Amino acid sequence: MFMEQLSNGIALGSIYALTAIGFTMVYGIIRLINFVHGDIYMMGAFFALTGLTVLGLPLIPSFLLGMIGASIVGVLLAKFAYSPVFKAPRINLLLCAIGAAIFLENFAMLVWGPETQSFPTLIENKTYSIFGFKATTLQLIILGVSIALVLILTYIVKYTKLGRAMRCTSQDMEAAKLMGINTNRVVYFTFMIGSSLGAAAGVLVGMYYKAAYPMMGFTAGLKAFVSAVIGGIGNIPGAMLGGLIMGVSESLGAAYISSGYRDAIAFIILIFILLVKPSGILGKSVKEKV
Amino acid sequence: MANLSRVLFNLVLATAILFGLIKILSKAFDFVARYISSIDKKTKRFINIGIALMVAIWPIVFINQPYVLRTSIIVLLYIVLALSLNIVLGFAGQLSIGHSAFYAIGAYVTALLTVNFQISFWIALPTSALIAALFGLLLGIPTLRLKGDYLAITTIGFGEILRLVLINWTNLTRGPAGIPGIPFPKIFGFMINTNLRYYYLILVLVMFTIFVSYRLLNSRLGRGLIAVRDDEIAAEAMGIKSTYLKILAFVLGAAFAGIAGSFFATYIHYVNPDNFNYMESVLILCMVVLGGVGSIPGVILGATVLTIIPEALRDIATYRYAIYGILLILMMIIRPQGMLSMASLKGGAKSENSGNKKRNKGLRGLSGS
Amino acid sequence: MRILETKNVTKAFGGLVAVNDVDFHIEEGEIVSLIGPNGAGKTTFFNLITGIYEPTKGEIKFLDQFLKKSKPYEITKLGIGRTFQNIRLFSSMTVLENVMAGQYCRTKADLFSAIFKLPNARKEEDRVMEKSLEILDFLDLKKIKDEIAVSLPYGYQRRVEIARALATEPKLLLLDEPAAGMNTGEKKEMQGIIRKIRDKGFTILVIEHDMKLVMGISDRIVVLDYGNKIAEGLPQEIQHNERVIEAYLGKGGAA
Amino acid sequence: TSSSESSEIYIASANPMTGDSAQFGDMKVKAIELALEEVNKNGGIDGKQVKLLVGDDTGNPKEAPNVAQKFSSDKKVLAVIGHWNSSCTLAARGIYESAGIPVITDSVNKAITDGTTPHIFRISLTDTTQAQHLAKYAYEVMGKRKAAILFTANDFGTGLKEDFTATFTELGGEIVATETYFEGQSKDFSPQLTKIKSKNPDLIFIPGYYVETALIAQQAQSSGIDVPMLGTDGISSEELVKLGGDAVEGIKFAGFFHPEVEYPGTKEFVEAFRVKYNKEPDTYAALAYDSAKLLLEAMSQGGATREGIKKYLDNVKDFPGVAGPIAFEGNDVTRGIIILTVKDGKIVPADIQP
Amino acid sequence: MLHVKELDVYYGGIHALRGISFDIEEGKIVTLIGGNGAGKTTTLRTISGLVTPKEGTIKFKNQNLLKIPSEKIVGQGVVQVPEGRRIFVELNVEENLMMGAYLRRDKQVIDEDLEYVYKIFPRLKERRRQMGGTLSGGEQQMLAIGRAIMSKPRLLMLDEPSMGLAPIIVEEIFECIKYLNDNGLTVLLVEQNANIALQLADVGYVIETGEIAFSGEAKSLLKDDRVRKAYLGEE
Ligand SMILES: Nc1ncnc2c1ncn2[C@@H]1O[C@H](COP(=O)(O)OP(=O)(O)OP(=O)(O)O)[C@@H](O)[C@H]1O
Ligand SMILES: Nc1ncnc2c1ncn2[C@@H]1O[C@H](COP(=O)(O)OP(=O)(O)OP(=O)(O)O)[C@@H](O)[C@H]1O
Ligand SMILES: [Mg+2]
Ligand SMILES: [Mg+2]
Repeated sequence: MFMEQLSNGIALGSIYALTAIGFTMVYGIIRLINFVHGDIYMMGAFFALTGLTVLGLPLIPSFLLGMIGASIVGVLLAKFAYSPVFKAPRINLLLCAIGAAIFLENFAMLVWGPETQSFPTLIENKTYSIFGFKATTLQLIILGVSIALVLILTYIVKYTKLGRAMRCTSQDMEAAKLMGINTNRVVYFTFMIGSSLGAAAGVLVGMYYKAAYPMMGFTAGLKAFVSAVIGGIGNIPGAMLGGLIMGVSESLGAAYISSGYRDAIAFIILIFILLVKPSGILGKSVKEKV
Repeated sequence: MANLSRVLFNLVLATAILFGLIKILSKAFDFVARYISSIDKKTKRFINIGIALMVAIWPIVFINQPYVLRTSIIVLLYIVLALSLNIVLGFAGQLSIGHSAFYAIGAYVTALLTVNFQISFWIALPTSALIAALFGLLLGIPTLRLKGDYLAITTIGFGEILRLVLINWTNLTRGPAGIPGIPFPKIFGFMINTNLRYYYLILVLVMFTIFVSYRLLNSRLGRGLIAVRDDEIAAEAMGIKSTYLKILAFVLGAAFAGIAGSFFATYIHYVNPDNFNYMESVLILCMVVLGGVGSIPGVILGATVLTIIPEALRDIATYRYAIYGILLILMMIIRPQGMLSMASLKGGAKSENSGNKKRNKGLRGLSGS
Repeated sequence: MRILETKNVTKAFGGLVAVNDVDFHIEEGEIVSLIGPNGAGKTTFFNLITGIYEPTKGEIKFLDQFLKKSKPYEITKLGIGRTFQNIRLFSSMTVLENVMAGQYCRTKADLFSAIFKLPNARKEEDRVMEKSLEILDFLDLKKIKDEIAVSLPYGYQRRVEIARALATEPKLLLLDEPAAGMNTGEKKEMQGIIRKIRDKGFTILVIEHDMKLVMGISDRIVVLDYGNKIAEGLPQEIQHNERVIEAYLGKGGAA
Repeated sequence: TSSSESSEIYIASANPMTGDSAQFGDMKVKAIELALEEVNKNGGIDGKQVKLLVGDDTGNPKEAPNVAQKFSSDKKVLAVIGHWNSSCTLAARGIYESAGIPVITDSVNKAITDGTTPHIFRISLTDTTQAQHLAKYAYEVMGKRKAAILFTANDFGTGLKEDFTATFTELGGEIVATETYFEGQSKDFSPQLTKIKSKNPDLIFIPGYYVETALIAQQAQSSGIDVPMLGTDGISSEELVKLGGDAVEGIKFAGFFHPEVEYPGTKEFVEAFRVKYNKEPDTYAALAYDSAKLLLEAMSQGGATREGIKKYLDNVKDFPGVAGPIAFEGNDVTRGIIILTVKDGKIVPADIQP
Repeated sequence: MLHVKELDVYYGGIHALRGISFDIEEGKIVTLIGGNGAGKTTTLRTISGLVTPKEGTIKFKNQNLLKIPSEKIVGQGVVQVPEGRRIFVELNVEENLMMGAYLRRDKQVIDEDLEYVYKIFPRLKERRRQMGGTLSGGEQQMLAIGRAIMSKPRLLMLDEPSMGLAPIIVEEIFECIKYLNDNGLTVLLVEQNANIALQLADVGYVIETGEIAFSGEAKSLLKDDRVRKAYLGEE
């Protein structure tokens, strides 16, 4: 049973990772616990679903519709809800994010109805197994997409000019402007990428579970947050690592300890890791110079 | 999808109305703040007595409107809760999003003691506070060296773990079924069994919370706390033992949340893990921030407004929370400092702006507050 | 009496040795200036004394006590007060409150007596207020006592920092660039303030780049360069020390 | 104004309208509105139009008492249909009781009708009764001996789990595994299923709701579990098939209602519901519809007052509901269960009924 | 080159600038001197577009700077070394310097300029891989100045560049400013050390409580009694 549980855990972990990557990226740039991320993920799933069912589009265009739709929502939020509060204390930004999350959940409920909607089956889901590990086509796609995103995003943030502009904006927005950086554009761009990643995760997870519903982002967002923190919030490979740790520990915990305490196990691991390493596994602690 | 345009129309309309309303209210709050900071001690006392009198006769006026009474009681309950978080977030600057855990502990301790052991509420109440405080201590000691967002997620985690324990430890808590049948409190044979009596009970608890908050804030410990909140390094260099104060604030905050929980249990006569989920913590957090972090009158106002608004919106059931979300965002944009902020009460709008002078440094700002 | 003494104090950040084997002492009642090029390790030296950093090597002795692994708040309580190069006032407090917060470590009231205002707490509060006002008066800050401290002009903020440090009732006061960002007139005023504080019986160690001020107030000067102590002596000696001129003062700096 | 007061009658419905369980409240309100529409079209009750007030309790027992107080204090409101969650009904029932307002609920916790609140009527079966029916069916009709349970961790799921376990073991069966999950939050059941699989049960009992059940069925299928499943009325919905696809083929579950199990009015109700909402009514809809009809009848028979309605409900016998005749005994409805199953993507009554 | 006219700036209720006007001619060094809180920093921030004035105009080479956002102003070659240094604490020294050259594309010349900055501030070269946030106060100040030089400004505004710097470095910096000015750079210098500033500058303006109190040739201001008394600390 152990190998099987381990594959369960990795499959689940890659879903967490996928969601956490977009979350952690936005955090890395804006220093915002983006409580809305889970709901952007939900919006992505619904946009794609609308494309598939109402507009009758094929898979890829629907997928893109989901990502584009969610990016637009993300950028609108950045422009109208977040930018106006950048200058206020950070907690205000946090509250704006919470407000936006509540809003989006209920907005989706008003527009698409509160019930769970089924996702049509689009990809033939075969099961593969090697050395006792088992995985389905979709699981492999999710894992593959996560790894690819980690690599691409790390490259962008670390080695490109745009990435440097993003880091500057996060550290000191005014000084960034004085360097000639169009900080608004950087912020919007960040949200655009972050949201489309969130949406991609939402669509994939929607396809994986064959379901989409307005509250689907709530738990996903929280799990993304935990994964990101375990790995070191703001650190992109860390999000991947954190997601996998969460997935595996949940699966093994549910199997060998108790399914009722499954979510608690993830949090206990989180707290334990933070006590040993207060900034997460891959996070670096920046001490303030006095 | 078909109703998209109608939904959008309604929401845009709501946003526009709220925007105007908050703008006007914001002016009003400025005025009030300026007025409060300008009046002398004597007038202040006079006004305080006036407010106290009004609050005291309020339930008698509305004695025949149980819905008003009930809502007032809930408002008072949330004032205790919001003030308790204010000690942690407002005074010590520690971002805790798991505050409902302590609320839950208070409620469950009271439920268990009064239902299973028939212990009087008057013993259960302080016991609840004590046990909640103990948990605050247990959580605070290891976690308070974590900063900002890391502390936030840890407190969320603690809240969730506790909720799962309440759900899974069915032998003790009856799990998701909750504990029904919590009796009315009785003191010297006097039974608290009407809304009116409950009102005065919670009013006393509110008064006590306000009293402790004020005295704490204006003592050496309060100054130490605010110093730690503003700049921990400088505070330590001034001889202030920051960990001790942070834990103290955490423990006190937990104790008052426990008191609120205890009252909740006897008032609703039923506790259930769902009462104490993460959204509950978020709600309390919103009250503190909307009211004005650290400001006691502000937090009281925040708790009041955020309890009444969802009640007022109950009739538009499906739009209720969408509008609530918009309200939060608009408040943060139009009035980031909160309704009655600490700074505005100190010296009006002038210091408010210059107080931001240091904070405006990009997004990195202060970690906690 | 030697109020502070360090032996072989060293601090390395990774491979970078910011303070290297520094022996240093200060006598009671002295004003000593610590100067040196940028990045010489002066602020780091302050941070070592005040417990913000722990020395990689060496020992620090304050009033017959070795400060080993002492926390900043413990050291302040022992009697070392300081100001910061990048001003760190409590941003939500008024000037008076900042200074009152400085008195924290000299008061004792516990939670219970603070909340119920028991006689001891009440008396203590009165004393804190009295003492704070006295300090503000002394530094000529009384008229702005109710302003939010961080909204004040720079010069005042530096002075409030000094007031707050004095409120901790230090035996040794450390000032990190107290006159930075001031114009000539204000610098002169600051010189007066430092003297005045010394005359009250405080011992003062000051970091400063303004030579006029340094020469004007110091009983003794210690020079750091790349973490090493390269010179020590009376102002006139330092002013003409070749090494110091080369590393720090430059040809015009001596003036 | 007085004219509107005299020309309108109000009933209220308190349900989750936002949050995790909003779809259930939505379904109920739709059905109630249908019932009112029919009556109002025919001139209402005594010439008065009947209006519905909807209260959102978000499925949270903290909010339920506030909704209850609001409705109870509102003298216009004559009766309440609701609280969907047992925890909400439990938290609110005292308030309704002291206001003397009759309530028809479809929540299942047995404590709700413990005798202390005569104004609260239940139109669905208690968790205990349903669990007993199901356990018997599993043991006697299906012939199962080794059951695994995967239940949702709320009062509904826990209650059913416990009562099922009791009856099933009493009959001689064995519960080989008991696992849990959280409604609205859990999406991945593979650890639980893998564990259940290793215990080799011959039946998986899944007290919960349709979304999770559909996912469980799918994930069981893809992890190669081929064990019959038995569910509760909570999954009796078209959505189960939509979400679960071929994975839910053959699943058996309890229901109180099925369009093909016809009683007087069933056909018309289903038809009207389809036309109006383009949806299939589920059990909750049917029960809510019956509740509304019952109240409307009570108003015209017993008089449009709280007392009148209560009195009618106390004595009603064989009221013709679309989900079967209704009568209350100790405030609990007397009805049996239907066993339903999914066949060729359609929900149909099972071949053998209990 | 730069014309500032009748600037009025408010912070909330505080009237920080009260109708300030001055001009900077191409190739000149102009200095603003004044006491604490006089409004010098505010003036620079307004020119850079970080603060929006209530009234007034700012023209740079006949372009209205008030109409364009901060980052575009930098693109025009109007660059400042901000008060409080504002370096990027989580970027290393070299990355910080390269951020100065963010808008530039002439890679070759950028490398030359980098070498030039390292030549003036050898300390920065030693520390090129160190995080900005761990630098000493003076090192950060050097970095801030170096970063501004890297953006190849046409008008360089310096807000108290000498603050916290060792005397020898102060000399260096002013020599450097002189050197750049000789090569065609226009400079607006805000300095507390009025003595040095006036010696270096061509023109001086004295700001008091948000207004230009008086102005003139720098050399003549050095001899002005009001200046000597208030800003040079002479009795
Ligand atoms: N946390 C740290 N990590 C790495 N290097 C550091 C750290 N803190 C200081 N340094 C380095 O140590 C050296 C000494 O710094 P310090 O701040 O003590 O200088 P200083 O003498 O106060 O200079 P200044 O006069 O410019 O303020 C500097 O070169 C600095 O870059
Ligand atoms: N962000 C702000 N909010 C409110 N008031 C401000 C702000 N920035 C500056 N002020 C006020 O505006 C006035 C001018 O300040 P400014 O910083 O321009 O002065 P300065 O001449 O640069 O002084 P210094 O020599 O201290 O740097 C002062 O009264 C100051 O308190
Ligand atoms: Mg220094
Ligand atoms: Mg300035």
